[in-house]
Amino acid sequence: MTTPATHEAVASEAHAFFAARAPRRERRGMLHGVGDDDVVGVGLTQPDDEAAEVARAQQWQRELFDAKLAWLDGPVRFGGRGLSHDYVELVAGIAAEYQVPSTSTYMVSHGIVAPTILAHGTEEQQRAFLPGIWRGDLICCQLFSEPEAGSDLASLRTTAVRDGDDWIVTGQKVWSSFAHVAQLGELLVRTGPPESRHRGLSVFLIDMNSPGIDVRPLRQVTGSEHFNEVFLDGVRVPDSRRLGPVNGGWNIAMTTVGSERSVLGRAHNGIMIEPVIRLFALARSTGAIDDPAIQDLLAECWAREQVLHETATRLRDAGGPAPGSVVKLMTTSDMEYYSDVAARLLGYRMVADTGAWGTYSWSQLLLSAPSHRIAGGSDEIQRNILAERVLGLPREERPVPEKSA
Amino acid sequence: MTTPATHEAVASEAHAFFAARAPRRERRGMLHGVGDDDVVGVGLTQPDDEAAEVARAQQWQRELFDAKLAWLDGPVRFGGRGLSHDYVELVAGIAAEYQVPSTSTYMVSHGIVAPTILAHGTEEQQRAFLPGIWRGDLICCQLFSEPEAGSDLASLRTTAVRDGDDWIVTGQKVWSSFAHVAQLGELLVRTGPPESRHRGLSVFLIDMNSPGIDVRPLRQVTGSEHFNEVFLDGVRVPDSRRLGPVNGGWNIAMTTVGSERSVLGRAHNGIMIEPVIRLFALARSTGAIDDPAIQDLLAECWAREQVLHETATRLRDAGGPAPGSVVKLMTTSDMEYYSDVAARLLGYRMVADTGAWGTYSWSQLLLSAPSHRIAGGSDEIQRNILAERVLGLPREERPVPEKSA
Amino acid sequence: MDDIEQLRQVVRAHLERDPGAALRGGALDPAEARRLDRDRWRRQASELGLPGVRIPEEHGGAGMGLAEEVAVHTELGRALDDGPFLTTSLVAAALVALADDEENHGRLRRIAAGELVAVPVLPIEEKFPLEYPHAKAGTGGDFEIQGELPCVVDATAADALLVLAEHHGHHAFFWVDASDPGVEVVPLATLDLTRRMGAVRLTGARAELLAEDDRARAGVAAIRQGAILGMSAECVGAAERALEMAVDYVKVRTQFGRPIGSFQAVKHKCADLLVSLERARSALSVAVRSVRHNDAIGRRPESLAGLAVARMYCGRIGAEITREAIHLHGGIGFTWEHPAHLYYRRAVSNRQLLDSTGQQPRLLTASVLAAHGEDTQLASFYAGKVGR
Amino acid sequence: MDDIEQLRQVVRAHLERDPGAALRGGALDPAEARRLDRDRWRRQASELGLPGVRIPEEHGGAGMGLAEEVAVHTELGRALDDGPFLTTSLVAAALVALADDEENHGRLRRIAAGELVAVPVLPIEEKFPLEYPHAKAGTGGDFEIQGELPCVVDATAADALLVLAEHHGHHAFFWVDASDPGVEVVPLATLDLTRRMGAVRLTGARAELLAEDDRARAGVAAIRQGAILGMSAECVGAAERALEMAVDYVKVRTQFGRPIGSFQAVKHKCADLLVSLERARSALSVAVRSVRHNDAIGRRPESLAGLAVARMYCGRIGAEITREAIHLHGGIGFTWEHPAHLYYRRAVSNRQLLDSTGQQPRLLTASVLAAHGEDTQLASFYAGKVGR
Repeated sequence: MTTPATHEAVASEAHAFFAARAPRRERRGMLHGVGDDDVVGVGLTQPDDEAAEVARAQQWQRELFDAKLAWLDGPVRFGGRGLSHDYVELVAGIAAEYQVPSTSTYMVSHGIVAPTILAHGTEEQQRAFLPGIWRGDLICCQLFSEPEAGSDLASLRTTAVRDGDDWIVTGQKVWSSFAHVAQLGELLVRTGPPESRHRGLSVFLIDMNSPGIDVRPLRQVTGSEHFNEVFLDGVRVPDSRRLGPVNGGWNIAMTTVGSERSVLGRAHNGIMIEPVIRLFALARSTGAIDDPAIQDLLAECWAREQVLHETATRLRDAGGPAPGSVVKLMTTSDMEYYSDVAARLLGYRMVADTGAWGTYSWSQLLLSAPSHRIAGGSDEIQRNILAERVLGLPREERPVPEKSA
Repeated sequence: MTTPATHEAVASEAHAFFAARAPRRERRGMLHGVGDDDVVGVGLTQPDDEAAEVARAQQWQRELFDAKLAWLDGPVRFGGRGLSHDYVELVAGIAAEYQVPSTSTYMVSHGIVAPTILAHGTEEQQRAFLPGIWRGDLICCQLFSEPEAGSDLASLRTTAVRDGDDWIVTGQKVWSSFAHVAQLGELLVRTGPPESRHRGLSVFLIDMNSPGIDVRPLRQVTGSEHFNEVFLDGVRVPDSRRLGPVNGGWNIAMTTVGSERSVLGRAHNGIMIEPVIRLFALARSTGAIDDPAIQDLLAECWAREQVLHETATRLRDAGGPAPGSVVKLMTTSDMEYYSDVAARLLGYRMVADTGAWGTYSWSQLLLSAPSHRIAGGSDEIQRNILAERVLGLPREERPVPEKSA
Repeated sequence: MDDIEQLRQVVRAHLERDPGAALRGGALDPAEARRLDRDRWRRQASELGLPGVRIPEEHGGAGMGLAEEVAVHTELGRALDDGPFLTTSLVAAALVALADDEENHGRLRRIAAGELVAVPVLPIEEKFPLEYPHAKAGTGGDFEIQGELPCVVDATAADALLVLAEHHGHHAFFWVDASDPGVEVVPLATLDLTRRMGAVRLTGARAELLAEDDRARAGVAAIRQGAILGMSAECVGAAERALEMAVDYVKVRTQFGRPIGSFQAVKHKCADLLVSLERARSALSVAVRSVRHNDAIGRRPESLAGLAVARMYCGRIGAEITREAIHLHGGIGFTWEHPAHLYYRRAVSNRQLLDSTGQQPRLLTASVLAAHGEDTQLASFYAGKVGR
Repeated sequence: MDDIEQLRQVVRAHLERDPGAALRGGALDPAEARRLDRDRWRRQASELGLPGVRIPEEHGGAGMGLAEEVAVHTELGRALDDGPFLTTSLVAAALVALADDEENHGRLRRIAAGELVAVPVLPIEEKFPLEYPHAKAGTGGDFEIQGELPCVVDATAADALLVLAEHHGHHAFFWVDASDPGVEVVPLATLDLTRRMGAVRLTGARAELLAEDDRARAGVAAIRQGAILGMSAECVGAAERALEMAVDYVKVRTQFGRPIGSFQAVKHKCADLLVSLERARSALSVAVRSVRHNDAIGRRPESLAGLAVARMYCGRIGAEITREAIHLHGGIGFTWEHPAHLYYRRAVSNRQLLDSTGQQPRLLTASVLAAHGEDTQLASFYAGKVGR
């Protein structure tokens, strides 16, 4: 456990682990027509095969955790390995070389909720949840947005009322990914008076199997049911599940939302599956690669991908304000750009599913791209954050006066 | 004077007039390397040859006026010809086929000030100024913006104070095109109390040779001196020069500003000189025309030009609100697009004046394009106008409360 | 209000009373939209005269002009109509150009009455990386056609197919009954959920020869030109309506204590979309004007730079506006239940078809060069394609 | 603060105390900027060690690394410096690569001391539609060079020229004294008013042969790579400063009773420019990293897709940000007196030179294909150019 790790040692350990469990992926290179032609990863699984996929992911996550390869930069006492962040990317890169099961089920759990608990939880809460989340036993979801509180999160109306050692939660949440398979929900609710805005919010880690919770899937424009509406009717939550102080939930929520944005900028985040190399392969398969105008577009795609990953790494290392907002704006712009290039390459091949490999499947990217410009804080909210927090421009005039920020 | 005009008759009359006075322009087609290589027309004449150019323009304008070809859609009693607007475009198109002198000196006079006088002047004022303006004797300028009142025109501070039958004007105006050669200025000043905003403004037609007026040229980024600062120090203006009611100047100013925008969308407005056909010719001369990526860019240029002119005509005929704002936003976007395409075609040829025909001259378009996004109401102001007046979206919250619009 | 605007209002009112699958309220069931509601189509014929807009009055139509037809397409785009007007009106236009005989007159009358749904089977682009079907003489003066078309609009709803096929090395038009045993149509999942498409397999389908050579070419021209104007107009209509919906929404949706439409970022986005919409409208009217001019002088429509402007702009801008309309609707914009995505799907699908091989911009450039008498390599390379 | 950031602060402080022609206040006189202020250049040498940043310490330099040099370029871009660092540092890099002899060591020492202004004379692109000068053997072991270069940066300020010329069908580097009667330099009006350029005509100029073949190639590589990184970094610096100025301005400029920087349209534009700036910074660091990696494995710099990313992005984004900075300054932004246009001019000029024939994107694509072992026609077509 405390033997000094080196990149070489961890790399060869990871290779050995993956090699024993999964066939090595053919180096795709510019192959077109081989394997699964899905371009978009997360949120496109259909209900039919979802249970099986979750089971596969849980099994796989457990093996990773037990081998100490799940949470490389996590504290050792919670089952992590205490290494620096570059080990995470090292192992993720190696995993991508093997045909391992997808762990995108844990995107919210590991990318968003776990970091929040690590930053704001008590030692007891951390011990109670972090190993389970990283071992894969607990799938998490985030319960923040409401129908009337989207960009304006501080106006949310779901309330938690104190009742002895418990809180009683009533209200409605929406756009909650994985809520239909989650065991643990990070819930942001109003514990102050109705007009208290961001000064009257608290965070709870609720058991998604509690009585009074009703999860209803929402069908997206892609046809998949990835988001959910979550109705909470008198749900009882012990005070021990409260994360941070009463009415001190806003800062915690901001940690969560910041992590949510940063996930987008990571390589291997599972949202898009090798989009750029696939575009090159597609252009080769249609012969469009010989068109200089197409070559120019592909170069732009390649450059965007490099620049996105460089920016994510650079801003994370620099530790400045709001790196997630920069990365999110780049990502949503990139997704739109890639889907436009795909459309240009495909022409008439995108309008109907003729069964041709890797053609109609790109329409999923095209259709899902707009949702990324809203989810996790709209493009407009990100620009406000950059203008106000990074550039120091004046805050928006608010008709509802606030006493402090 | 009252004989019924037909398009054919006017066209052949115009041809005869121009043919008698100027050589026919070689049909440029795709010629590169012939003639003047200036790409930008208005505002790029250098002080050295400006006096001569103004004299040429005045002489030419007089001939046009005397031949009743200057103001085709103007009232007959003021020297116009009483025809519909399409005759204006017909004759402008024919003029463009001959090597006639430029009349861009009158851009503000004919495009902006004359329409305002026609819309808001008394019969006496119209009779006093319109024939002179259209005959070319009176060059006009517009005196609206101030250093502290740009986008926010209603905050202007130059004042006119009543003194018997006169007004005494004091203050400073800026960004005034042609002020250094103008005889007549359309002046917007405050006649109400300092905080009266747009309800305390009046318009005067001032003699630019009045004592107390000091015109100082402002050098632009292109190096030309097209705009001016105009200092007014106790300038005496007779009340008979007032256009419209006291404190009723805002509506008049809006007419002026609307005309200003519409000028941009007209073919043959002299701001850019055949930019698209020149880009085609440039691409042919460098061989870039064989590059499909360049062909795609040129197609976009050609389409933009068609669409701009179609839009200007269509919206003018439809008579809806704020056509000038649509046209201005398109134009500034087109200018930027054309200058980007020129830069792409020229590469290293744009960085220094090596004397090669039609290369470095494009840098003038590149450098002047940003000014068009500010002058005549910034892009942002145009978008506000469209959002509020055409789409009916709520007005911007104003910290300075206003009682009425 | 001018005549065209009046016509648009009439069509709009009818479509609001009797909407297609997309706008009936509730979530769209793609399978339902894929079926043609023939009663509704007949109502559009009897109450509105829709299928016969441009069919001459002596053959049961309304005998209107190009501008009217474009106005109808625009309204159908606004309403995301799932009827077969796009395809059927193309067949009608082709039949008028192809053959002036009793048989065809009968077909035109049945089309105008909403009784016959006929669909053209040919690629929109002249240069297309697919083989045309082949025809050979069969028994009794008829022909037999062999071939596969992977994606034909409205094929699943067709009573008859107007097939462009190779015959003795030339293109010829054939009339094929969709119920012929040699015709197999497989419905496809489509990006545009309000536009049905099918793969058509012809295995010795019995066919009647309608026209060859020059006459066939005129029909091809009529169909291509009509398809371009029709899909461009649909994009304009869909974009227009999507922007209206978005503007209406941002006026009432409140966040931070005020309508989101009072935020300058939202206002300016809407203003930019309005400018884009005006561009698309102008592109469409440039195209209409160039077609009219062309009809007068008998030029081939492929040579029309004006058509290329519509193909480039209406599709692209339609997709831009409908996509941003989704964005302006926030979270509900990307739910299945909300129709925002249906507009986007229509606009993107049309964009893809309007420049299905990405060659339009360069063809436009070639045609500009040709019009200026520039015999560069490029102009001559495309000469056969763009004509003059 | 890390070492690089510390170096940047030191350079920035010096340039603020001792600014170039652009930022001394008042309107820029292009003629003044065209003259090199040699005293100032010597002060930059003696007080800051500028010209010798990467010259080894044993030859009088500071012996710093690539990252430090790029940091200096960034600061010089921020300050719109009109000194000859860009060109002189390239010659220094080339001399280190070209010949390890006493003569060159002396040149390096004089460069480091700010006594010798030497300028490279070669096109930035390998494929360039201009002829290289020709060299032939002259008297006494020297050579004579003949040729015309229409546009050479800093040529009007040069003491010496490092000329790449054809010699026996190969490329070779020659050292030419700028005062030689066979050297004629004509100053040019430039888009970038803080970057002097001249047309160079060599009519039998006496020249010393420095290196041929492989060695010359190493020098060419050092110069091209250095020029790309230098101009890219200048763009990042200029854009960074232009955005700062614009943001500062919109915080204080008041219209409609409030700072214009409180309007969401202005805020969001600034935010978008910040995102663009981060893209440009990342493109530069991708390029720096790829060069370092390359130095280790000895690949030719032309094969570096990372350099192409900087060439595409830093120039384009530099131009975008500096143009929008003009816009954000409103009316005063397009007056000659305000420096906003000088940043735009620098960024555009560099953009034009960084991809001077518009081929970078497709070369990047070719190099990606090559790196994936794709022997398509394209990859092999460019094979000679992009190497591996």
